[in-house]
Amino acid sequence: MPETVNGIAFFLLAFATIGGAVMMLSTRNVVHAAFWLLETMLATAGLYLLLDAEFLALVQVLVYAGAVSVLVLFTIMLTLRRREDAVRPFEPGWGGMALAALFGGAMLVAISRAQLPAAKLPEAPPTVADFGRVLFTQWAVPFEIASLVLLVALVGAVWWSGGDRR
Amino acid sequence: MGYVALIPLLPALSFAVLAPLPRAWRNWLVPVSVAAVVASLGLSVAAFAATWPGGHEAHAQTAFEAVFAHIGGAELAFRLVVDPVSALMALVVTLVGTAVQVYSVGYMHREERIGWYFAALSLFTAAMLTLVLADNFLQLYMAWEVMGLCSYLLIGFWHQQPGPRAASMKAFLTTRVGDVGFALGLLVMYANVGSFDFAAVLHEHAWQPAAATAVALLLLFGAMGKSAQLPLHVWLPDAMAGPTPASALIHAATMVAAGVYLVGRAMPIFEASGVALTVTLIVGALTALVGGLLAAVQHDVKKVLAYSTISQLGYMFVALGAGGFVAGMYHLVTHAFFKSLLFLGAGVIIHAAHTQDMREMGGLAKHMPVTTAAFGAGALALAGVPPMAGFFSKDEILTVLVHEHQYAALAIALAAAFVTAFYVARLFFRVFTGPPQTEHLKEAHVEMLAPMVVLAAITAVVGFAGPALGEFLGHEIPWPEPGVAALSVGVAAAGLAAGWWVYGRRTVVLNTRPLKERFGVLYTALSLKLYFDLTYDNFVVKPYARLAAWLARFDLGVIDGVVNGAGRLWQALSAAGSWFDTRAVDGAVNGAAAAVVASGERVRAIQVGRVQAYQALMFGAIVLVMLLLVVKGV
Amino acid sequence: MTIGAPAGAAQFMALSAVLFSLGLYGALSRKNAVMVLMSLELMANAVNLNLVSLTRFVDPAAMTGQFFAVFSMVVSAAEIGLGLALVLAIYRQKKTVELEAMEELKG
Amino acid sequence: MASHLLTAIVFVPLAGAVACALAPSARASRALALAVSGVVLALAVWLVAAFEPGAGMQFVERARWIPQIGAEYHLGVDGISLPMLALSALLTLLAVVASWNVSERPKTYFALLMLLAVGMNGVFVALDFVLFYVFWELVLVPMYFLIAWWGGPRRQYASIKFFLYTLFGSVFMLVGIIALYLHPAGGTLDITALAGRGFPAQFQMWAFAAFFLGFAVKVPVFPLHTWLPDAHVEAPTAASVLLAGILLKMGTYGFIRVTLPILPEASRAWAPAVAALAAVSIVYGAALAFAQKDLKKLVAYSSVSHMGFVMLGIAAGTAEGISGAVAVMFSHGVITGMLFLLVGMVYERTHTRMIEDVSGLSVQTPVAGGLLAFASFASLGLPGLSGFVGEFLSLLGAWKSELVPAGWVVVSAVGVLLAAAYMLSVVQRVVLGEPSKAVAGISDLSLREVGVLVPLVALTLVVGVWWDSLLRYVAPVAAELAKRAVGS
Repeated sequence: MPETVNGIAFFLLAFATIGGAVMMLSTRNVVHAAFWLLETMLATAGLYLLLDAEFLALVQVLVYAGAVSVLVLFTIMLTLRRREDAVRPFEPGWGGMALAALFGGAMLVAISRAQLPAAKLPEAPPTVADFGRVLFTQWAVPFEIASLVLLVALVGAVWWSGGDRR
Repeated sequence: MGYVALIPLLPALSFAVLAPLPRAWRNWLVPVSVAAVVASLGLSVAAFAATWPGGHEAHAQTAFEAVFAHIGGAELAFRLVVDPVSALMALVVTLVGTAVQVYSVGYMHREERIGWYFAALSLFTAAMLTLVLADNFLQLYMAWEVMGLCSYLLIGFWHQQPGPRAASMKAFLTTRVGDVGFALGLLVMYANVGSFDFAAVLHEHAWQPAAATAVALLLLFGAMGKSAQLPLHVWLPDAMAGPTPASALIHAATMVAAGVYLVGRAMPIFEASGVALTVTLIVGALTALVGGLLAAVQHDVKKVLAYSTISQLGYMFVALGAGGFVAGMYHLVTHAFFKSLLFLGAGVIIHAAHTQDMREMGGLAKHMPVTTAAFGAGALALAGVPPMAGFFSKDEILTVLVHEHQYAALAIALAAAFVTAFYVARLFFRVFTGPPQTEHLKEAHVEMLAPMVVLAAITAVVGFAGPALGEFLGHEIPWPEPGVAALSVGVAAAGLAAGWWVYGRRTVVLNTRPLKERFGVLYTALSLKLYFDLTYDNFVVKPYARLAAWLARFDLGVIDGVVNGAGRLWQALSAAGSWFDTRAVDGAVNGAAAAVVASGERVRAIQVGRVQAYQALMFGAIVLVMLLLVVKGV
Repeated sequence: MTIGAPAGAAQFMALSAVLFSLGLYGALSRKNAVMVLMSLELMANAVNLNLVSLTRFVDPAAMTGQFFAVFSMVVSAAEIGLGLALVLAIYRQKKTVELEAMEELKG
Repeated sequence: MASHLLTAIVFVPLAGAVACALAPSARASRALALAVSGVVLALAVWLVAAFEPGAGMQFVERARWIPQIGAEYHLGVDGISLPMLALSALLTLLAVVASWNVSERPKTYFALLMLLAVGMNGVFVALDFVLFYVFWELVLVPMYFLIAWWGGPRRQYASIKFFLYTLFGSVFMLVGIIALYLHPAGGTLDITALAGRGFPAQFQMWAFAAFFLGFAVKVPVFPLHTWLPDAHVEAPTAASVLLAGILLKMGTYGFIRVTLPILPEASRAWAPAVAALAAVSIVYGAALAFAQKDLKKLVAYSSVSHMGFVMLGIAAGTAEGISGAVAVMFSHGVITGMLFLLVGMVYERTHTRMIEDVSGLSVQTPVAGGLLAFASFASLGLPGLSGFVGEFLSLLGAWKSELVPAGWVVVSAVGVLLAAAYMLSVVQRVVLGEPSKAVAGISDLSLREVGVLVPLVALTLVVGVWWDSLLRYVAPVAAELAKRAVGS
């Protein structure tokens, strides 16, 4: 397998990712923001495909694009009393922007200096079948724990959002 | 000649007496101000008479000297010095000043604040006299600025109305733009010569062309502001919001001519430069023409006269730019007389017609014969018709241009002369002929008419004294020259005839629409004052206000933000070792302890209870560590 | 770096850093709790992208990063579920989702 | 007595502070403060009368103090500290009179004013670095409490900011002092003795940087100015007057007393940068003043602009420039004091400082309006009033100086125009026009208030007309400094 991936595809997907994030942060409508988040997530799924991680791309689409977006939209709708509440004044947040910019800048500097270890590239990328095999053998215990976490989270979420208790 | 010191001192004293008093006393003491200026006039006549015999050969005589500062090896002195030019100027200033003050007694007698008006007039007179009697540029500059103050006070005399208030500020600021140039000129002058004295700067110092050009252009810039030359002329028409007699004194006869006086005084520097003379010529020529054109489209009587003043001052600059010092000064003198006459006449007209708009006037001649005659004399002088004074002085300027072969300037000057005659005719015929539009027209009181009659007499006579005056000032060129005189009279007659053709033949109602339509674009541009005001407003004033507001936000947001950010960071650091007990030391008088208390209080503020604040703190710390790593190159 | 040149680990890391910073900015500056949670998702997403891309460019056969990403997604899914539930709960009590209203922890 | 005149001027207020604090009643405390500041002013007048114009220190007092480090009790005045000392004594008296009606904890208030006077007078006469530093820091404490206890709504924030900011600066100054003391060429804490010691150029650069931070915060120079508007706006009137009139001048006085003679080479090397900062301060302060809606804030930013002229003159290092700098220091103290007093008096009546709410003062209250207009014209540098003297001389000196690039002088000269813009906009909106709702019905200044302003008006006129009344003290020292230190 090659040491790099297709630059054009990367550029387009990266643009879509960052553009979606920027739009999400700059739009004044919360509902629009949720849809821009969805767009970012889908573009990220495309990046996973580019990185030969088909399974993850699938999971990304299912979990983020499907479940999380729907959840977010539901919450937005449940917490809006009027349609106009969805539109909020833009909050520039200069301090946050400065901090984030500093952080990002420092990261970029660090990345530009980083030395990666030499790559061990096999002939062909591993398939989804390989992925499944390893997940359920070597990573079986963590997988089970993760399931448990999800279950607890589910129960907790139901508990917290359960309306009639109080 | 010690009495010369009293010439500016008397008006200054009358200001010092009037200004601090309560209003009622001030109003009651108005005669003091008039008496002071009359006394100054008497002394000026004496000084002039004493200087006359020697003519321009006479040595400058120091009448008063007081060193007010010793600085860096130089002595800065306040001196009152009489030489032919300053004696003549003092005479003109006190003469016009007296006329205006006498006239004002009648014109302003209904004003509540008449005392303050006279106080400001007195201060102005004192400053102008100090200026013309100065023998160094610093004193000249200081008096110059004080005049600016008086101009500001008098333009804004009716400050309860927004118009005069805005006009006064505009006048002060616009002239101060020029004054910055003047001040810089003084700096360059001092750096080169080490003195401000006329003797040292003008005669003893050997000027390098570059330095001379710098100084001359900067002084010229100052003069352009004060004398309302293009492109700094915008304040003068607005300044007409002030009382009319004040306009006559300040914005027609004396203060605005101070720029001409300055350039005239600094002539040796201009001559050493050469370039500066050309620039003066160009500025003057453009101003003469543009001012005349603008005057021709105004409807407000005073604004016609204001633009006319701008144009005539341009004429004086043309003379100076061509090297005709005497011609310029002579035109200054005659202009002072006939223009103040015209302004005083305008005041009478406005009182009688209860409007400043020419379109609502007409037929004043029948009811106000004296005013008409006096105003007519002034108008003819302005148009340059012999034997009025204006003809002689304008003729000398044209002669200088011919003599120096400045034919382009000559052409522009003749064009300006034509336009001048045209708008003079327009003004005269609109106001004094045709059907009356106002009832109960009455001639003015004697205290207003007398000064006008005197000025009109001077205007009619002083032209014949021209050659003698020129000799007195030391003129360079013999004049009048018949050919030039014929040309000038011809142009003036043509202009007057054109004006009569359009405005004088009317029987019932005047219709100028065809004329306006024929000159559509030009007329629009002229009626918008050639876009000068719009340009300044949109490209200087408003951007500056926006910039200032933006800087204020920048100061609060960025510079102060950095400070406060540093403060918060410091608090975060001290929070790490939060060992203060904030309450234990509360109420301690000790300064350091109190600072700790207060900072403890402030430290508590970071426990805001908001998730994002904690998050910011966390990432702030991470960023710090990262920056440290990046800087250390890990 | 020119546009369209083949992309390697550094480019992906840079992309992920930018994405993370954007998410950080949103999380720090938005006053709406839902927006903050969405920004947190953005940050989690950036982390996942980093994991996947590094494993692809360093040791694709082991797929370690991909497994990590799976678990990370699980956790962030749980987190957003819980987070939104909390938002709903708070909304019910305070009738607002503004973070400014939530400062019981003020010292 | 004459030999201990300076000690008396510095420490009589200290006794006054104690007396004011222990006075049996508020009225007694007030009377004591008035008496003490009156005595100090009388002593200062005596000092001025006995002073012989010329270079060099006079009325020098020396005594052993801390022999372990060689610190001495060393006082003296020269032509530069004399006007500042006299101004300090005058403004203290006026501040006491202006705060006549303080009702909240008056005893503490007057005691703090007296304590402040100790520090201010001390800074201008101290010739020993330790003594100088002690007085310098002593000033901070009473000023902090004056702002924090008698200030406006945001007084906590403003007072802390003022305190920490200036403390931050003075720490660097302390570093500089210690560096001078420890350097082999130095070894003494005597300010006069350190002059002309010939420190190495590299060392001078660093020492200058340290002193610069310490002094520049106090001046303040852009971009270290942001404490000033906050402190001024929140401070009570008397504190504003002293803050603008005296405290700011401590910074520029430090430049003249310390960096010019002791670190001449660094002063020369840094001059272009200092001039640039000065020019930026002038224009920036003027633009910001123009944008303000709060009258007091406007005056505060105008101070930033005016102090820029002081820095310009100091950067020039010529006799004209230094004289101009001191003249601006003096006249700014007088004029800005007048402006702050007037703003305070107007505020007491209208309860607003917003420019848009106040108009037509000259109609309703001709005395207040007239004096405000007078002070405004003095502030914008009208010749014949004292504001012009310093600004003109600073520009003159800067243009003549080879150290200051001409461009910055031009920029500074434009600042004169901008000063006219913001001051006239005040006159136009506040003094002129029809009286606004807030102004209608207010009373004109009382005799006490006019009495406070009259000395300042008189000084403005006298110095503006007869420059030598101030310059005959300043010019010889300035010439000496320019010749010895900057070599022009």
